[in-house]
Amino acid sequence: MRFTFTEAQEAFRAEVREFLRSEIEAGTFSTQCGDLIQPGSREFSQKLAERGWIGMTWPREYGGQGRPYVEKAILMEELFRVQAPIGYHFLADRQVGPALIHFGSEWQKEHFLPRIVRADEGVAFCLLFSEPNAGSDLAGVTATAVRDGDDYIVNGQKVWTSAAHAADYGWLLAKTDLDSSANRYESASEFIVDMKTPGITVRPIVNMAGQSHFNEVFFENARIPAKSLVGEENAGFKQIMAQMDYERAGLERLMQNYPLFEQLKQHLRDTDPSETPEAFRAWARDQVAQLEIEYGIGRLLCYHTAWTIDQGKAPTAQAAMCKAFCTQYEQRVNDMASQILGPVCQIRRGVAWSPLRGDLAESLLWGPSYTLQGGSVEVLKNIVALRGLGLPRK
Amino acid sequence: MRFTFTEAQEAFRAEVREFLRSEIEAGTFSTQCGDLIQPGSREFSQKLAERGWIGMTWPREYGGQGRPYVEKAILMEELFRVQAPIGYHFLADRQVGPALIHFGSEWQKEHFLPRIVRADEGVAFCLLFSEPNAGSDLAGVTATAVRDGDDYIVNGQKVWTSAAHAADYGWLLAKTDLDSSANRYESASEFIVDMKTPGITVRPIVNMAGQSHFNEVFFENARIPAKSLVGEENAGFKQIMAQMDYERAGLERLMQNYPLFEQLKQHLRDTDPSETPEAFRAWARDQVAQLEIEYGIGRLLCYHTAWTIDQGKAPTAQAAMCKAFCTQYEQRVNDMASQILGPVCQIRRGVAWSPLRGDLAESLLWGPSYTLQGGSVEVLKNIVALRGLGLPRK
Amino acid sequence: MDFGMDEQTAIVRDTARKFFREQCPSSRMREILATEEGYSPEMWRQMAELGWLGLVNDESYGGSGGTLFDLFTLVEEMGRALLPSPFFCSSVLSGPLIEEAGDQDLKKALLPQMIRGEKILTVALLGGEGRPDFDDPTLRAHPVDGGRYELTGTRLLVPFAHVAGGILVCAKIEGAASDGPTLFLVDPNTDGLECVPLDTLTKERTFALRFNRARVDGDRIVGGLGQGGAHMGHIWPKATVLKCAEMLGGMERVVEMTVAHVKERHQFGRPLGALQAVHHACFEMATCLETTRLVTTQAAWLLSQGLPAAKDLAMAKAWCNDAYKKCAAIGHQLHGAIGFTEEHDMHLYSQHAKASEMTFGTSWHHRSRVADELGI
Amino acid sequence: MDFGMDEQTAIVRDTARKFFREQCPSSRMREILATEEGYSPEMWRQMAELGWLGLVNDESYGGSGGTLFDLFTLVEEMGRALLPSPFFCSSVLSGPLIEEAGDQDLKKALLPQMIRGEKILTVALLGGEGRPDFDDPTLRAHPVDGGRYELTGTRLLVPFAHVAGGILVCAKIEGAASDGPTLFLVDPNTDGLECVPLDTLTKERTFALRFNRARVDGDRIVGGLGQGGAHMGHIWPKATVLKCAEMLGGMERVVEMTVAHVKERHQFGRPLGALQAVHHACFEMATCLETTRLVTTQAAWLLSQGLPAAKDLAMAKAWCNDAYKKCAAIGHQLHGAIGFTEEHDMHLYSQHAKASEMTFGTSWHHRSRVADELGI
Repeated sequence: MRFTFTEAQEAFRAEVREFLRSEIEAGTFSTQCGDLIQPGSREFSQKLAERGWIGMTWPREYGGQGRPYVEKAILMEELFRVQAPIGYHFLADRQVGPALIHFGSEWQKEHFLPRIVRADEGVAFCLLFSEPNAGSDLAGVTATAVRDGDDYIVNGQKVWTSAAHAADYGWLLAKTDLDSSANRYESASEFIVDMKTPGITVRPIVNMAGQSHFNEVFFENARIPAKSLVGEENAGFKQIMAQMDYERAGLERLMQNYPLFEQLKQHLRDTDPSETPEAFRAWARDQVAQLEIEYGIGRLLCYHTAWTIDQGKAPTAQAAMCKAFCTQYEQRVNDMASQILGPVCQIRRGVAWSPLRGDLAESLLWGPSYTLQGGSVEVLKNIVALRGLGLPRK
Repeated sequence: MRFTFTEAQEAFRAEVREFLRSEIEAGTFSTQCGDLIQPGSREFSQKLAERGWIGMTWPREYGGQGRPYVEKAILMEELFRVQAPIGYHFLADRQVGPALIHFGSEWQKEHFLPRIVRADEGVAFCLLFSEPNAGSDLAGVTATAVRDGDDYIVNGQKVWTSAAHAADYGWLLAKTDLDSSANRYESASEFIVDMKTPGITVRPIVNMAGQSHFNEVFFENARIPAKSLVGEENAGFKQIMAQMDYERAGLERLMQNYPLFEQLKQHLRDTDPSETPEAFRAWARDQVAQLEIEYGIGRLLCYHTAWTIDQGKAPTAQAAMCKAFCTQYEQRVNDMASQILGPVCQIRRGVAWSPLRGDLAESLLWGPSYTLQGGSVEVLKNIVALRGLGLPRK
Repeated sequence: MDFGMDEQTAIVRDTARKFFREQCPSSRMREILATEEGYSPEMWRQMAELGWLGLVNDESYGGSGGTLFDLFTLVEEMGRALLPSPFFCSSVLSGPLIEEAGDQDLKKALLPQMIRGEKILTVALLGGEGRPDFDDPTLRAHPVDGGRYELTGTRLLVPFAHVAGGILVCAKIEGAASDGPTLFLVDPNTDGLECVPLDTLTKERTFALRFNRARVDGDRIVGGLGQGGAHMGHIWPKATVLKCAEMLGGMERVVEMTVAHVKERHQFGRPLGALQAVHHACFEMATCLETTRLVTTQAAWLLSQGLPAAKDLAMAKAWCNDAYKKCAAIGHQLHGAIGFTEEHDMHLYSQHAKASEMTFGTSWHHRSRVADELGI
Repeated sequence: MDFGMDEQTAIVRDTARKFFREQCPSSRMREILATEEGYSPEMWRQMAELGWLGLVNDESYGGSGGTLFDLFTLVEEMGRALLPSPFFCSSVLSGPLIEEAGDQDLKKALLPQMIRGEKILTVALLGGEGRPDFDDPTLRAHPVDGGRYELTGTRLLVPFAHVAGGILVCAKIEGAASDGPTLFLVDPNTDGLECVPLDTLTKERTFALRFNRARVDGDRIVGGLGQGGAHMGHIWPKATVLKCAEMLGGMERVVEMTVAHVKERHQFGRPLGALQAVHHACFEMATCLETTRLVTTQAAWLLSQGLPAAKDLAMAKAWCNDAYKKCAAIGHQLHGAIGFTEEHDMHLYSQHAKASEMTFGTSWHHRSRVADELGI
C-alpha cells in the first residue's frame, strides 16, 4: 500500500509539468477553462506524441508505451490542470484506441493505432452513438447498417456528436440485425466510418453556451466497406459496455472546472477581510473546504480506478461511481463560486468586470451538461446498484 | 386571500394558549418533547373534551362542533407547541372518528363518536394495520377475518401497533376475500375490534429509544361480531387510502421536535459570543436560519392542506407532500442541534449535563422513525408523482 | 387564513397569461431577445394600453392604482413567459421610486410618459464589485458651479441603459452636510457617461456604466439631499418580492415542461416518467414549486397589506433562490442532452434561475436576515 | 500509488474479523452491553493474548510493535462488530500517551500491566461543556503540601472510568511557572473524585467526573510540567484516524446489512431491492462507503508513515462523519420500522454513527482545518 507517488512517478509528473510550463510561457495555449473535446490543435497533439504521451497505455506493438494507467492519470491530471488543448487526439486516445486493441481486426489496429499515436493528420475522431430518440439507451439505436456485398449501407441520424465537423472518422453504432424480434442488446454493431463518405451530412447544434460543440449527423445510403466493422457483428452493445468501464473514470470528469476552483480559492485568499463581513467569509470558507474535500475524494476515486485497471480488473462499478461523484462535484463548484462572487458571476469573458477571467460564467453555462455526458448520473447509479451491489433488476 | 388569522381565530388561539398555560402552571404535564401516541392521560383529554376540542371538525349530530380544519390546526399547533399529553384521544380524534363518519354504520357512529368526543372511559384506540411482511404495502395484509354466522373469526399477526397495551379498541385491516385470485386491492376490510376479545394477545416491542411504544398483536380465532365491520366488505384498502389524505398533514409531522427547536434558538441567543469562535457562530446561525425557513414553509403546507379540506377538496398529493417535507425537516433539526451542541448531545435526561433538558438525545433516538411512520417518504413521493402530477405507473 | 386567489387577482393572471401566450410564445421571445433593443416596442405599447406599465402608480399620473399583489401576479406571468423587456427596471423599480421620492413637478413630468410607454427608466443599483451600492455608495458626486454635480464611479449590470430615458442612481455628494446618499436622475446621453454592453448568462440587455465626471443638473436630484438610501430602502423589499414572482413564474414553466417531457419521452421501452427515479425527481420539483408558491405569495400578500414582512420576505427569497435552481437542475437532468441545445427553452430558464438568484440577495444574505429576525 | 492491502495488514484483518465473528456476534455484543462492566473481561484476556492491547507499544514493554496501520485495521474490525470494550480509551489513547509522555519508571510500571490486560486506563478529554479541554483546561490543580495537588473541575463522557485503574487528565497548575497544562494520572478511588454514570445514545459505559479537591501525588504527573497539551496534541491525530477506522467498520456493516435486507425483503410483490429508488439509495450508501474507505485509509497510511497529514486527516474525519450518518439514515429508511426495534442491530449502528461524529471533531471543525490548510 502506498498513498504517495513513487519517485519515478513524481519525476514523470515533473517532466509533464515542465513541458506545459514552457508551452504556456511560449503562448501556445491559454489556461482558461476550456472544452476538451473541441477540435483542438494537431500541432500540440504532435508535441505530446513525440514524447510518447498518446496511447501511453497501449501495447508497444501498436506504437504504444505499455505504461500503467496510473501514469496516464498523472499525465492527464497535469494536462487538465492547465486545460491543455488536447482535443485533436483526446477521443481517439481515450476511446477509439482501447476499443480497437480489444475488438479491432489486425488491419484496423495497424491502420489506425500508429497514426493516432503519432497524431498524424487525418485521425481526428468523433462518436456516433446517441440518436434523437435514444439518449442513454444505446440498445435502442435505430440507425441501420445493412450488408451489401463487400459494403454496408448506412442510414439514420445521430446527435450530440462532439466535434463532428472537424472529425476525419466517426465511431458508429448502428443496427445490423433488423429482425424486429432480435434481442435489442444483440442487434447493433460498431463501425469506423470515414466522415468524407458520400451520404454523410454534418449539421451543427448550437448549445446553451452559444457554441456549436455538438452536431447532428445524417446518413443517407452512405456506403462503407465491410472492413469498417469493429469486432463482431451484432456485438456492438456489449463491446461498448465492456469498453466504457475503462473510459468513464478519467480525470476530465473531475477537472473540467479545475482552473475555476483554483481561482476561487485564490479569490478568498486575496479578499480583503475588512471588505467582507466576517460571517460571510466564514460561510464561504466552510463551503469551499467542503468542495476541497470532495475534490480530494474525487481524485482518489480516479486514481483508484486507474490502479484497479492496472491490476487487470474490470472497474465497472468503480468507474460508474467515480464519474457520478466527480460530475456532481463539478456542478457544485460553479454554483458555490457564483454564490461567493455574487451578481458579477453572470458576466462573460471580454470585459474587465468578468470575475475569475470569465471562467465562472462559462462554467455556469456548461454546468448542466456535466452530469449528462457519457452516461447520465441515473444510469451510473443503476450500474453501481445492479453490477456493483448485485441488486435484483426485477 | 389572507395570510394572517382572523380575529376570531386569534381569539381561539389565545383561549387554547391560556388554557395550556394554566395547566402547565398547575403542573399537569411537562413540556418536554414527548410521544403523542403514547397512552396519555384521560383526565387531560376530558378537559379538552369539555371545551369541545375533541372531534372539533365532526358534524354536530355526533357530538362534534362542525368547525373548520384550519381551526383544528390552530388547536393542534398550540397543543404540540407545549407537547400536551393528548395520547388518550389522539388516534380516535385524528383517524377513527373521521373514518367512521365517512364509512361507519349508524350504530357505529352512535356507539363510538359521542364517547370519543367526551373522552369517556374505554375509548382508547390503536391501529392494527402493519404486519411483519407488509410494512408500507397495506394491500399485502395476510391477517384474515372469515365470516361465521353473525361473527367474523380473526387470525393473524399485526406489528408496529402504537400503545396497543393500553387500547380499548383496535382498528383492524384484515383480508376477507381469501380467494387467491382476488384483486389485492379489493380483498380486505376494516373492523373495530374490542381488544378484550378472547384470542387477542398483545406483546410489547422495545424500540431503539428503549421504550415499548410499539406492540405486536396476535389473533388466534378471535371472534368478533359482524357489526364490527366498517364500511363495505373488501373495500378496506380503498377506504383507508381515501381517509389517509385527511390524516397525513397534521401538524404533528412538523412539531414532534418543536420544543427542541425553540430551545436550540434560545441556546444560540444565550451563548456568550466570547466563548464561541465567531466563524462557528456564523455557521450555526446560517444553519438554524435555514431550519427556520423550512419550519415556516412546513407550517404553511400544513395550514394549506387544512384549508384545502375546508374547501371540500381531497388533499391527496398536497398531504403527501406536506408529510414528506415536514418529517425530513424534523430529522434535520436534531442533527443540526447535535452539531451545534457537540458531544454532550448524547447525554440523556436525568443529569445536569444533558443539554436542552435532554430533549435532544431523545429526539436523536426517535429521529429515524419520523420518516417512516404513516407512509414512508418513498411512498409519499410516489403518491405525489402518480396522483399529483399524473405520471405514468408503467 | 385563506389561500384562495381573489377574483381581481385571477383576472390579472388570466389576462396576462393569455396575452403572453399569444404575444410572447417561446419563438417570439427568442426573436425579441435577438433584436438590438432586446425588447419589443410594439408589445411595450400594448402593455401600456393594458395599464400594466403603471399598474401600481397612482391614477393621478395615469397609473392603474393596482395593488402590489396585482403586480406580483403580472410579474409571475412575465417570468413564466421569460418576457424580454425593461418592465422590471422601469415599472417595478423606477416608477414606484419616483412616485415615492420625486417632487410633484418631476412626477407630473415623468410618470405619465413612463406609464404611457413613451419613456423607459432604469436604476443602477450595483457598484463596481457587483454588490448593491446605495447605502454608502462608491459613486461620488462632486459639486461644481451652477448647482451642478459631476458623478464619478462605476455601476454594473444596469438593465436596458441603451434605451432608457433616465437612469436613477445613488451617489454620495462630497462635502455635503448630510452623510446619506442622494438619488440622481441621470440622462444616459450625458457627457462623461459611458455605457458598455455586457454579455451575460441570460441575454437580457445589460450594461456597465462608467461615470467619469458625468455632469448632472441640481434639479435632477430626486427626493431630498441624503435621502436616496432611505428611498431605495423602501422600494427594495417590494422589488425583492417581485423578483420572487418572476422566479415563481419561471419555475412553473420548468416544472410543466419537464413533467410533459417525461410523460412523452420513451426510453428503454417505456415512458421516462414511469421510472421511479423520475417519479422522485418530479416529486422534488413539485415540492419546490408548491412551497415556493406558498412562501412567496405570503410575503407578497403581507407587503401588499402593509404588514411587517421582513422575515417572511427573507424566507421567500432564500427559498426561491434554492428551489428554482433545484428545479432547473432536475429539469436539465430529466431532459437529457436535448435540454442543453439552443433550440430548447430549458436552458433559458436555468440561466434565468441563476441570474435571479444573484439579484436582490443570494440565499446566504437572506438567511442572515432571518437569523437577525430570530435574534440569534 | 498502490491501493492494495499489504500482506501483514490482511493477516491482522482476517484474524480480527474471524475473532469478532466468533467471539462477538450481535447477540453476544448485546449481552456484554447489558453487563455491569460493559465489556467482557474474558474477551479482554483473549485480546491481550493476541497481542492487541499493546499492538503499537514497544516490545520492551510487552507490546507488539505494530504499526499505526495495523491498529487502524484492527479498530475497523471492532467498529464492524461494535465491540463494547475499553480498547479505545485504554489501548488507543492511554497506552501510546504514556509511552510518549511517561518516564521510564512509569512506563515499566504501567504499560506491561495494561498490555497484559490487567489494568485498564482511560483518558478524560472533555470539559464540563463537553468540548475538548486540554489546551487551556478548566480543570485546576492547586499545589498543596508534600508536593501534592488538589484537582477541581469537571470532566464529561469519560469512558469506562468505573473499571479504570488510572485516569489520564490535563489540568492547569495554579501559580506554576509554565502556562501549559500538565498531564496527571489520577486514581479513580481518590477522595474528592465522584464518578457519575451517564445514560447516552450508545450504551457504552461512560461517566461524568466531578473533581472536588481530589488529591494527587506529584509523582503522578506524566511527562513534564506544562507539557500535557503537547502530549495530547501528538496523540490526537492518531486517535482521530482510529475513530475513523471504527466508523468505517460500522459503515461496512450497515451497508452489508441493508443490501442483504433489500435483496431478501419482498414488498408489493417483488424484492424491495428491485425498486429504482432503492437502487439509487444503495448507490449512495456504496459511494459513501467506498469514498470513506479511500479517504480514511489515506490519512491512516500517511500518519503511519510519519508523513504530513493535517489536511488529509481533517478531510477524512469530516467526510467520515457525514458519510456514516448518511449510510445510517438510508439504512433505516430501507429497513423500515423493523430497523427501529430493539432486536435489530440497525439502530445500534445509527447511534454509533452519531456518537462517533461528535468525537474528535464534528465536520464543521474539520472543514475549518481544511480551510486553514488551504490558507483561505
